[in-house]
Amino acid sequence: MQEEILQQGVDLMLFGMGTVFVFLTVLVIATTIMSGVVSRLFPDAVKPLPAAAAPPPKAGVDPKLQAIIKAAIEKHRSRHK
Amino acid sequence: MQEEILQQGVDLMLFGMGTVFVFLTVLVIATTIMSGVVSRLFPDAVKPLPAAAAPPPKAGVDPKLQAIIKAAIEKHRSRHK
Amino acid sequence: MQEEILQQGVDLMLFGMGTVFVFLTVLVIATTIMSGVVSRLFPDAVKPLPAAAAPPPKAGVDPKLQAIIKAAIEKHRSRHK
Amino acid sequence: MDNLIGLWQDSGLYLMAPGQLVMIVVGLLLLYLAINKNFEPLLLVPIGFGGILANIPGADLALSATEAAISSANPEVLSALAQAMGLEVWETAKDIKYAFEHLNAAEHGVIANLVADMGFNNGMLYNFYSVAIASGVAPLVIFMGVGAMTDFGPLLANPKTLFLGAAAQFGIFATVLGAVGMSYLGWMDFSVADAAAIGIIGGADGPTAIYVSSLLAPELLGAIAVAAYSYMALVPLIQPPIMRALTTAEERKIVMTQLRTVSRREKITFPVVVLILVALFLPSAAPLLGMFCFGNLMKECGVVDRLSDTAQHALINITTIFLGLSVGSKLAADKFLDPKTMGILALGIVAFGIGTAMGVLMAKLMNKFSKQQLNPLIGSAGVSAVPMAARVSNKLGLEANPHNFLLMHAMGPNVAGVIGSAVAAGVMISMVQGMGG
Amino acid sequence: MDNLIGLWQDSGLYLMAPGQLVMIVVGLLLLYLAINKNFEPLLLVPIGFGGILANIPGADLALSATEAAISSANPEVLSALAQAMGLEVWETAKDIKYAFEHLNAAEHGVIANLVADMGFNNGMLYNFYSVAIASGVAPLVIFMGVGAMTDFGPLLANPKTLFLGAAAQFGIFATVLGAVGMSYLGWMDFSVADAAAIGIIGGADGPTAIYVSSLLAPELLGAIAVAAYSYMALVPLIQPPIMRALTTAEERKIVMTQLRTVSRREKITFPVVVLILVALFLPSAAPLLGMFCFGNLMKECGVVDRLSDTAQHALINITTIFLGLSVGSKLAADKFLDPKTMGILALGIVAFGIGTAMGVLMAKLMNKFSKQQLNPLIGSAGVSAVPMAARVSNKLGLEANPHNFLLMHAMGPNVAGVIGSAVAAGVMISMVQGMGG
Amino acid sequence: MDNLIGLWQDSGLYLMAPGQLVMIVVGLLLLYLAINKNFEPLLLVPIGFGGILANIPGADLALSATEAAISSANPEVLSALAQAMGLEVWETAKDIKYAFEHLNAAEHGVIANLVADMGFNNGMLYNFYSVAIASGVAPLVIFMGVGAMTDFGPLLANPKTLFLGAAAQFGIFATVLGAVGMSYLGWMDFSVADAAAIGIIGGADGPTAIYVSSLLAPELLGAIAVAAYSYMALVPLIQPPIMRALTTAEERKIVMTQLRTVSRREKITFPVVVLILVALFLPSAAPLLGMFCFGNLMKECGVVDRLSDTAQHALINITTIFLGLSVGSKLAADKFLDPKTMGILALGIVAFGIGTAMGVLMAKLMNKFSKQQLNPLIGSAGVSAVPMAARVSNKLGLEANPHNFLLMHAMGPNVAGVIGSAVAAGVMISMVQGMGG
Ligand code: NA
Ligand code: NA
Ligand code: NA
Repeated sequence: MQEEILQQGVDLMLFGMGTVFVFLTVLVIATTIMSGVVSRLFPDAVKPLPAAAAPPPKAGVDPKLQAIIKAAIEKHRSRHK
Repeated sequence: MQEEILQQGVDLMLFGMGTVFVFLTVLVIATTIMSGVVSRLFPDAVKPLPAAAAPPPKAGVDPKLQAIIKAAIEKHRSRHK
Repeated sequence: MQEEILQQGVDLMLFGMGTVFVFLTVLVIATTIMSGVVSRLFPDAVKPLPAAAAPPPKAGVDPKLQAIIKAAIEKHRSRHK
Repeated sequence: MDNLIGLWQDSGLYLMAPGQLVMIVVGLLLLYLAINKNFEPLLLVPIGFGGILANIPGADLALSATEAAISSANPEVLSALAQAMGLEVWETAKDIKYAFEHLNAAEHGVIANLVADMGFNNGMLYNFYSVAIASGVAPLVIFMGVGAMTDFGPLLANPKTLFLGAAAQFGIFATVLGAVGMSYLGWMDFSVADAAAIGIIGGADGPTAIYVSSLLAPELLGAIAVAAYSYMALVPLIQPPIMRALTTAEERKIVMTQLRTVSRREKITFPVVVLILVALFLPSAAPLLGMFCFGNLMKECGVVDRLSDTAQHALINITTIFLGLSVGSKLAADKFLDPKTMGILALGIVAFGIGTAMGVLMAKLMNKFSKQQLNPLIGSAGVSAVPMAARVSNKLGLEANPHNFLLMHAMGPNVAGVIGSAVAAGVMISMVQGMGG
Repeated sequence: MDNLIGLWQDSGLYLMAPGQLVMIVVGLLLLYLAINKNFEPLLLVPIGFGGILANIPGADLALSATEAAISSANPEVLSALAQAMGLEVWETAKDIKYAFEHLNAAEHGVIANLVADMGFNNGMLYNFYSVAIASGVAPLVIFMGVGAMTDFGPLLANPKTLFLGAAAQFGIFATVLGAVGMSYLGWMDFSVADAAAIGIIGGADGPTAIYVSSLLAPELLGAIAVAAYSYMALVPLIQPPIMRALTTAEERKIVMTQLRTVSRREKITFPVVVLILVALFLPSAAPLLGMFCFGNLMKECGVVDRLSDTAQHALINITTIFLGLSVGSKLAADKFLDPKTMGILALGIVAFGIGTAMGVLMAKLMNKFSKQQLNPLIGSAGVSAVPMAARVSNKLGLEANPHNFLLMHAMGPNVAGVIGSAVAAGVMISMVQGMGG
Repeated sequence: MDNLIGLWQDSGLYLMAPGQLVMIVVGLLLLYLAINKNFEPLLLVPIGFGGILANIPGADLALSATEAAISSANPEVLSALAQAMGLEVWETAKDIKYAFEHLNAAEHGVIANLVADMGFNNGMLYNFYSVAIASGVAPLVIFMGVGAMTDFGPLLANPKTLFLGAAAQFGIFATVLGAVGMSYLGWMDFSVADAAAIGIIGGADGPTAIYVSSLLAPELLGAIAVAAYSYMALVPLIQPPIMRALTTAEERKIVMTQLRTVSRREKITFPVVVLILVALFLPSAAPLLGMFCFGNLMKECGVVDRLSDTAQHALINITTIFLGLSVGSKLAADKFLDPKTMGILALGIVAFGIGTAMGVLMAKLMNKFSKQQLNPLIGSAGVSAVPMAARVSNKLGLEANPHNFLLMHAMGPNVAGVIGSAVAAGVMISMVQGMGG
């Protein structure tokens, strides 16, 4: 019994750690292939997400105004989410 | 058995379609009466919903400013809802 | 039976009302002690909540602008919450 | 042709019992009051709508599968049920229903399996009620949300106002006595559990009332909830005459000193103090006050704003929708159209009145023993009905003295009343269960 | 070494059945259509993903504890099950599954206890399905949210367009007839309940279709939901040829008079009127139309905006996530890869076509009897598929006459189609259950 | 007078066991750490509060109806239970509890019916635990929300960092070995299932730890969750000394090349790739990784933003509230005040330390085989604890070289660690269940 639990623990470690490494290695390979395929076959087919590429505020806008709007929205956000 | 299912299908169609038509006809009548009663008995008793009748932005406001606020809120909305 | 229910009602009233008074009295005492301890041991250790102490809008901001922003946010809020 | 007759016999017009018609009208009335008169619409719109749904003849939305099987009045179904219950002699579906209600849990399970095999399902509203109310979760979650919306600042600035909240709870216990008195006199047939559940209307606190009723008197829940929310909406009509009758113009003009600022630390510590006192002295109030304090701690601690925000918005709103529909399921004609309902409505308004009066009188009594004078108008806010009762205090204060703003002062007893009602609820649940009620 | 073999024998590659592989590809296809082609993504992303999860070999996510025990193919487990069922002769796990499906509710309980003792649990998706769909709650909550998002203004301005919504429901019933016809001819093995559930695809209304299928034909639910949402996404391809074929260029150019303004009171009253009519004439449609009207009343009454907002956002979104994953659980290979699925897909598109045609023809018929001319292009919107079908009407109208904006006119029949489908659903559920189906 | 004695005997002060008092203090300590020291407040506020509620004497909030009946110590109730269990000889309530725990599912059902008839109910927190955790749903829903908040961009830009996430999982398995070693030496009495559940603390991932514990060692769940969240909060104290000890100043100064931009298509495809690999190779990780990938796909696909938003806000917040309270229910004195808890706390910190070390060492090893040099400080981020561990890497990087911004580089191993832990969880659940543990 005492021996058995130790054996089980060693098994868990060996097979567990092994699986983690094998799975993540497969994932590295698969991801690399995927990235290669996607960037070759569909280069820039889709533009980056609008959220990620929110246009920078137009130049020429009064910075004070911007700050006010930002503060108002921050305050609003802090209350409502 | 084979005959029965056909019969049941025909029944479903006749009574089903009949019910749909009768019910919606009754609803046309009831709606027409309701609209008549409401508009005669309570004409404009209640103003249209505020949301539906949001006041147009006051004249004289800088349109650029309006555009900025709108954009800020759009952005905010797209993130938070 | 009839007598018993009356007795039970009286018991409920006496012990119930008594418990309410005793508990809230203990709470008055505990709260007073707590407030004393907190204000003596940790005076202003923590600043009031930002929300509670939202900075007043900076002086010099165009009041019309403020009104517009407020209206925009009000409208937004009424739609989204 | 058979099919046409079947359709007609399935239609509401053919099946409608007079009681159901009356209850549909009652549901429409609740909707009217909620929408046009602004009677606690957040609850009364779902309750009224649910009440109409519960009374649609033939739809059985508020019935369990077994109740639906019994109400089907199908002779084969009924004999199968009677046989499964070992009922040798029976005449009507009512006999079977009566027998069913006296089975134990294991036997209920057997019958539930039987009706499932016969193809009956629980109605939609029955399911909502089981999940939201019978489990106790919905009132508790709403109480958590209310806690997250409550500011104990005014109470902490003037803790003595807790006594006003305590006094106003006399409305609850006087009503309990009234209800058992009615039973004693033979006017009504309220058990002591019923009396406790009816009394809690005087707490002027919806979720507390629903929680207590669901435990002590589920069959009265519909009437109790409707009474509680209706009278809360009527606070601006019920309270002023009582407040005027019990105060002099001079008293109403008393100007109270401005409340001190309460620090954030005090606000954070308060719900924890309440929780500890509950743990030490009043375990029976732990579910209600525990969730209330949890909500308040989330609000005040400042580090879990996203949870606090959800408790105040999405979660409480979702729960309110299902709580309201579930309460509506208890407006089925056979439960609501009962002389007891009239008794409940009568006792409920008395409860509000007595609570209001005791709050005002307590304020006057405290003035005799303290230099710091209270305006007795804030005593009436002790019944809860947050924030309506505090607004009524403020309004009457302004009438007496146009510079006398009582709103913040009245918020103290107002939230104290919430705590007081929850304490009363805990005591009553514990005592009634001890009485075998 | 044993452990390594065990890991390999536990891996998906070893256990994968061809059907599961096909279904994973189907799930990927649904994701592709949803994400890249914008096919009703709110539903098809969760459905597609859930479908893949349901077909992961060895994970048993879509199986109940008992099904997992049976599919474990462990001889000891199987004998224990067979013994508990009193099965003396059996060969494969399939026999045991067959026997299990024919047990009654009490026996199911016994088996559930047994497999719990053996350590089997319900899969994640099975739990989602039980809570969200088998209980009926998810489609109803979504219908409530849809009600809270629906504007009946255009319908109230021109109530006659309800007839267009009625006519388009012929697609449902013609399909029912088609399905029983296939059974009659021996092509398929659809019961009348199956036929009714398939027909409802023609209602072009997702939650209604899922609700009806969950009651009448749960094993077809996956195919029916996929067909319903896919064809809704294909409305801009399916409808135009039919609409053009049945109308002349002149008819398509008909300009409709501008809709009158509808007062707030009318909009508040309308859902209550529908509810009362349901109560009087069509109790079987009470769950669907009741929740729909409740959502709409919350929106229009203006006093419970926070509830209406939650019904339109947090609540419907949460429900959609679990509904979608739950529908996905019905895309298990053994249920979906069946000739019936082909039949369902074929019948579904016919249903959409017939519904479209009948809507258009009804508009032309009404023009014969009325001075106020309808543009027959708005008839096709009667199939529902809100708001896609109305947009199609508008687009074809603009093609015929660049100044002819039909969008608002088409919204009337569009929402009428939702009511019509719910009525049809109620009738069919009631009739099929009466037929013992 | 009897009543007064009854009230006193019902009060917390009279009933309080020393263990409960200690646990209430522990709960207050957790609240203090969460609120004043910002220790993972989103979880530790609800857990601490729930822990206090669970230890309110006499309130029985964390007990099932049966446990409440047993703990009532009412002799009549106990004899009824003993009789129903067929227990002929017994002395204390403890004997009955022991016997109850060894009944099978069918017998549990019988006892549940019996205690229901005697008027006992499940406690509030027990219900929360059953619905939220015992069913497995809450950790999975939180994992979905975390997926919807995770950006795999940095990982996709440098997929090799997945190896760092893999290496750091050695903390998990070393701890498993430590736990079984303690059992072997007779210091503790951990089963192999306990050891696996304890090891997962080293995953530094709350929902994964709770999910695994709920399946493998429910009675240790409270201690495991508290250890996991506390040590995550302590990452800025635990990791830096280890990181400094294992790296030279030169290594810490290594500047990494800027990450390439990752296209939207890659981000959409990645969760699908992970899902497919799980389906092919690791079905046992399907619930955790499936929900995680589903959340991430909803975020990235861009067509279901309203679902993604709800998964990131309302849904995850609601679930967190109930998950936290439910975990608190496992802080009952008899479960938490056990030598095992000390063992768990000791093993947990070792797990974090070993994970950190292995991540750093793996980075150094990779540098030996690759031209593209990694700063070994990002290796420690492989333990997960998102985003705390990545911030620690960044901070130490800036200390060594003020122009060396490692944050984005460390996000790669950081999210890789989440995947790694979920894989480890899947393997362990599958293997332990196979061992009959
Ligand atoms: Na009160
Ligand atoms: Na339709
Ligand atoms: Na990890």
